[in-house]
Amino acid sequence: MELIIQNYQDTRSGFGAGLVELGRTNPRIVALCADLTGSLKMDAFKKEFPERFFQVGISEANMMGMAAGLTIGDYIPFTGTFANFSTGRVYDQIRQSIAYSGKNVKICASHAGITLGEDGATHQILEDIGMMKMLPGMTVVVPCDYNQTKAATIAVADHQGPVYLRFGRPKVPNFTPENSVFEIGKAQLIKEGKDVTIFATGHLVWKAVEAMRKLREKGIDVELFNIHTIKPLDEKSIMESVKKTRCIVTAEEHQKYGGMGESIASLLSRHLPLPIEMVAVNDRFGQSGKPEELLAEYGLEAQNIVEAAMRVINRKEIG
Amino acid sequence: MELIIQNYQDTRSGFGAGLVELGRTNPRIVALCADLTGSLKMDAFKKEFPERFFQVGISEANMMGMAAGLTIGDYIPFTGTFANFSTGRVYDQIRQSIAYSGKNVKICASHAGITLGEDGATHQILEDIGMMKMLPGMTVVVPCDYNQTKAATIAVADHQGPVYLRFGRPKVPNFTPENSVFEIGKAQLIKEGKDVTIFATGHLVWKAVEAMRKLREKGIDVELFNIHTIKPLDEKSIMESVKKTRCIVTAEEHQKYGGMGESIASLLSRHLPLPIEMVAVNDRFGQSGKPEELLAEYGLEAQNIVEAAMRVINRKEIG
Amino acid sequence: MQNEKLIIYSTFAFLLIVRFSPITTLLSLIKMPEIKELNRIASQIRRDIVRMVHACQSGHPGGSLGCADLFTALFFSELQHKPWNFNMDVQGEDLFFLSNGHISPVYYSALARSGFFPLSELATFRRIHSRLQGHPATLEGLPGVRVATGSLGQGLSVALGAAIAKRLNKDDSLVFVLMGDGEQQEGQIWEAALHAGSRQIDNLIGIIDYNDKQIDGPVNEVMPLGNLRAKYESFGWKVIPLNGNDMEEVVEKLKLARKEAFSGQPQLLLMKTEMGQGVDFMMGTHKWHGVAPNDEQLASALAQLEETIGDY
Amino acid sequence: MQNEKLIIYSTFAFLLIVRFSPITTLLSLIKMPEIKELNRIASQIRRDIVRMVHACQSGHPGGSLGCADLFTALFFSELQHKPWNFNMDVQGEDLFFLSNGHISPVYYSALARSGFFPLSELATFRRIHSRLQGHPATLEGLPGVRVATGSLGQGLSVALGAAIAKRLNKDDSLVFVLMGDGEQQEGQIWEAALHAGSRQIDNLIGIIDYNDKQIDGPVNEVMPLGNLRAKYESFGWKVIPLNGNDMEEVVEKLKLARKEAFSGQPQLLLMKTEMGQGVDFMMGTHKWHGVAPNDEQLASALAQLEETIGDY
Ligand SMILES: Cc1ncc(C[n+]2csc(CCOP(=O)(O)OP(=O)(O)O)c2C)c(N)n1
Ligand SMILES: Cc1ncc(C[n+]2csc(CCOP(=O)(O)OP(=O)(O)O)c2C)c(N)n1
Ligand SMILES: [Mg+2]
Ligand SMILES: [Mg+2]
Repeated sequence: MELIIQNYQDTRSGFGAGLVELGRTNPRIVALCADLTGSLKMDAFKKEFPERFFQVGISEANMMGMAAGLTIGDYIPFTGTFANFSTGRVYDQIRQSIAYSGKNVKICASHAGITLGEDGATHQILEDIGMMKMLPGMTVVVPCDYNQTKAATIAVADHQGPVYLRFGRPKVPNFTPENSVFEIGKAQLIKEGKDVTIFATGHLVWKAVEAMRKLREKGIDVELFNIHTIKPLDEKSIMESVKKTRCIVTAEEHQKYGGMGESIASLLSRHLPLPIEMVAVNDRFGQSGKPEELLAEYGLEAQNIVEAAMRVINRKEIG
Repeated sequence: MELIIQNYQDTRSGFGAGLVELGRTNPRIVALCADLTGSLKMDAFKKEFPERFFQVGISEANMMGMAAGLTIGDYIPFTGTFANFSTGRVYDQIRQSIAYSGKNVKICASHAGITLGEDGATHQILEDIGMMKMLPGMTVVVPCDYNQTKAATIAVADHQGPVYLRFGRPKVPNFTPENSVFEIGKAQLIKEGKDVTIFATGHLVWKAVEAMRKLREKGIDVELFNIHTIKPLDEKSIMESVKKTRCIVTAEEHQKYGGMGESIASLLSRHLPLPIEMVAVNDRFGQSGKPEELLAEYGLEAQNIVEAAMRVINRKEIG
Repeated sequence: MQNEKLIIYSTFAFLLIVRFSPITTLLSLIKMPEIKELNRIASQIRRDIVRMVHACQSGHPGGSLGCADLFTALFFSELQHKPWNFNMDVQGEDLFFLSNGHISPVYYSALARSGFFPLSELATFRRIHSRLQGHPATLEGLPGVRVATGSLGQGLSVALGAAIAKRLNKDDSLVFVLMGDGEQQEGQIWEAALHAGSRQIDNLIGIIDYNDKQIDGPVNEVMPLGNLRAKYESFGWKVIPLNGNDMEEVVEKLKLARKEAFSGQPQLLLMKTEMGQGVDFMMGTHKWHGVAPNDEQLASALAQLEETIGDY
Repeated sequence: MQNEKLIIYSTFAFLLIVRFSPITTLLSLIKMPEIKELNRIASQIRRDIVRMVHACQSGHPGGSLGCADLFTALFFSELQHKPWNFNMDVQGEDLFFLSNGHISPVYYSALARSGFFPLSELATFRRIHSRLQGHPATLEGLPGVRVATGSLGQGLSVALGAAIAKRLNKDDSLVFVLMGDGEQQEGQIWEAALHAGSRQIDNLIGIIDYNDKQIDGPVNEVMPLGNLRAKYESFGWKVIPLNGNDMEEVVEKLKLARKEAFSGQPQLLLMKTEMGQGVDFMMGTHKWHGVAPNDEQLASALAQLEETIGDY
């Protein structure tokens, strides 16, 4: 993959663009929103398909139940609200009415992680991946940029079963190819390498690209994967890579507890225990601030990935 | 510790006994219940301290908020409902009004895991440990039997800050000493050994004792810990043990995803990667059945721990 | 002569009554045999309930017995659907949701006896690997169940979504959903109630099992609901009160709700019932909400419930 | 003579009016100077709001401006508490909770200006490491805040718990909680409302910012609340309607609520406001719910808001 920043865009806009496209191609797509139409970039869908758009007001629990019910009329509902209100606020509703009931609902969650910025900790969910990955039957998708979020939005509509689709608020580098096909469950190899594998997800994929470049300057050859599907985890690709590099850095905008890093640590400990360093939020609530300031404060910058890689390579060498 | 079954009792009754004792010694203890007073064994407290008992009806979200509010009147609230309705139903309420707000609320959760039996999957939460461990500032306690649940109930009242206390429905072996002091955050060494460390929690601690005995017959010397506090994890005791045994079995009545096993795998991968086998529910919803039938169906019996230990020792030896 | 006169007069009187009676009264006259038949089915369903709960020594007989008449009326008279050809996402059929999933015994009995699945399967209730889970579930593929329930407060939202889907599909069949009265304490119910009322979802018929009982005692003590009718009315619903243990009234009020559907409001059947109805020692108390009878109690219960169309 | 007579008559008339006027009317007469002073403070708080939101280019000016009069009345007249000596779990003082945490600017301004923390700290709003988080929080130890809010629907429950604690503590001070009108769509509100009403928690005073606006538009379009007064009444509350942008009425109705406390019902101040009140281009729309003004807009806003007691 050519790693060039095409522009800076918010992943939520990728969702909005994907949704309206879906609306045009598939008359069974419906959308629900809990008083955050603009924030979720669902206006275009709402405008073009008013009869298939359902404003539910500030009642997220009800929205999840309604989405389950709409599948019974053979629709494919996409729910939209902030990631916190898409998961923690409605976990039991998702669990029972959607996941356990096997309903074909796409839970679309914006403003995930600390990069939502100034709104602060109450809105900065860092536990949503952990929650959603624990649900049997749930597919958990965390695309890395605008283009990929758009592609993922379109892809999840074709997948039969509940999906959690996580994206964010700020404008971030858009670097994956336009209109590429999104393969659910397939780890995306961004660059081959031999010294260390970095598994990154979401906004941190680009940070990992930056880290990879810095590491190259130090003579370190990084293998980089975009783990855009956290469940089901692409165990095969992961195992193949780590058999080669024998040490790992994980990078995610999420609590370390319960996150992608833990899933990978669990996988490895059961098959091939190897050193891992995790770049993630270390058991703290978020806070107000600018996205970049917060990434620095919580240790989620490219430099943190670089340091983690150096540490883990060092650990591998000591053995 | 002498490993003798004194009797068979449900851990929730240990909670009930601890709660009423607390009521007698500390006038600031209050209790709230969401229409499950009998199931939670809170009747004794209710009867003896009617003015400090609050029936909230079937409104768990409101109960969590009320508990947060009661701390502001300098009370120590204990909330009581099933584990699912103590976590998944009210995650956002716990997160914001209790954990992030630093409120001294004790969330007491019964009927955790599949051993609640016939009620089936909607009630059998297997993700609660994962949810609660992700919350900064939350202490997660999972005692193993009646005596320990009683002791833990009393101990958490003295701990300043939010606590999640998880216990269960069925009668299980009661084997820890009566009236022993419960030390939050300290892994309980049940037996020293050198070949493999088993970290078990909750109902599976006794299963691990049984497994240990079977393994002894095979000449395998098990070190067994009761991880009754999953957060904060006693990293020191864990690391010391595994440095010696160099392989691990974890056992819990919880999803593998997000559970105690993953926390331990994460810890080890960051410090000393070693083979781990996890005895846990493998990404399935529960179902109706008798507790023992379900433990068999989901692979949570002593025999499963034995097999896991054999496998992991084998892996260690292959190297 | 006198007799002839009498006949003429009484015929005339009869015709007068007929002419000026509301149509529903007439229907109920015509339906008299049906009501009797329905009551016979209800008796059998009640037997099923106590036998199922007894067999696995767990489950919820109280609410199930109280709602046996409603389920009979729904599944043997009111619902327009094809039990023998269950399709999860069917269109053009009435849908029924059970939000208070713990009363699964009455649901399963009604489903089996109306043809959704073999009667013999009732014997597997709450056993491992059964399709008849403790609370209704879809994972095992039990025909008749469209969403899992058990965690309270969620069913009205699901029914609401299904009702909206019907409107989109221009499908003029109806969506029914039964809830508990204790369940009304859950906030999600009021989110859904607000939505249905404010958006005038008038193909949705809610039913509340208004038995004034929940696990810890009378609803009126545990957390009083006050004037529930006024609450729903203030949320934009049309409320129809009824006695849920009078088969004739249940049948009639269900028909009334169908007739009044599509008139701009969701409707609520506020259905007074007696928990444990039909088994004397289970009535007048909340104690039998979720307790199984022992052998002796089973015998006593069965003695009160006529076997009418054959035990499973 | 004529004049004398006039004076006598008019004095007599005045006394008559005084004698038969309700006490509150009289109080409001006496309080006239206070009202003027409060309005001066409110103007300054409005300046603070737009300046804070402008400085960090984020936050929620609309609802904040609409509630500036209420916060002024609460923090400079009604609440009986000790700002200079904040204690999280204090007893014997009135408590205030902000459930619609997004209107933190007005809250922070009122807290700072009434003495909870230094005025200069307002400049740190929404900046990293600030105690003035985007939504009110306790983690950083900001005096005046007793629980984190921001995720909507939770504050009434917390206030209810605090009110019940006061009853247990035999503490006869009051608990106030402000909520949004859009926020009323959250089910948890109705759980708490049911509890407060059914258990007669009469030291609890709820206030709704009834501005008919939420993020996506008018509440009445997004998800109409219908007759909100009837809803609360059906949930057992006493409802007091008022104009929340008339300082005199706000002060008066807060006093009325205090007077009527402890009479067996929780009370709700159903407070009509105008979102954006005081800044012409922010009024009459929902668009300024959560948008920051640019430099030009700030200048225009400040030109409309008199600096009365000094900018921070
Ligand atoms: C969310 C949730 N909270 C608690 C429970 C436990 N529970 C099961 S039934 C019940 C009482 C329900 O009362 P009601 O709706 O009146 O049903 P009835 O007892 O009349 O059958 C409770 C509290 C539950 N199933 N779901
Ligand atoms: C649970 C939850 N859902 C959604 C949001 C996002 N949100 C913040 S403010 C708001 C609108 C609130 O409307 P209202 O209560 O009327 O406040 P106003 O806009 O009048 O200030 C929404 C939807 C939230 N903060 N919490
Ligand atoms: Mg009931
Ligand atoms: Mg509003």
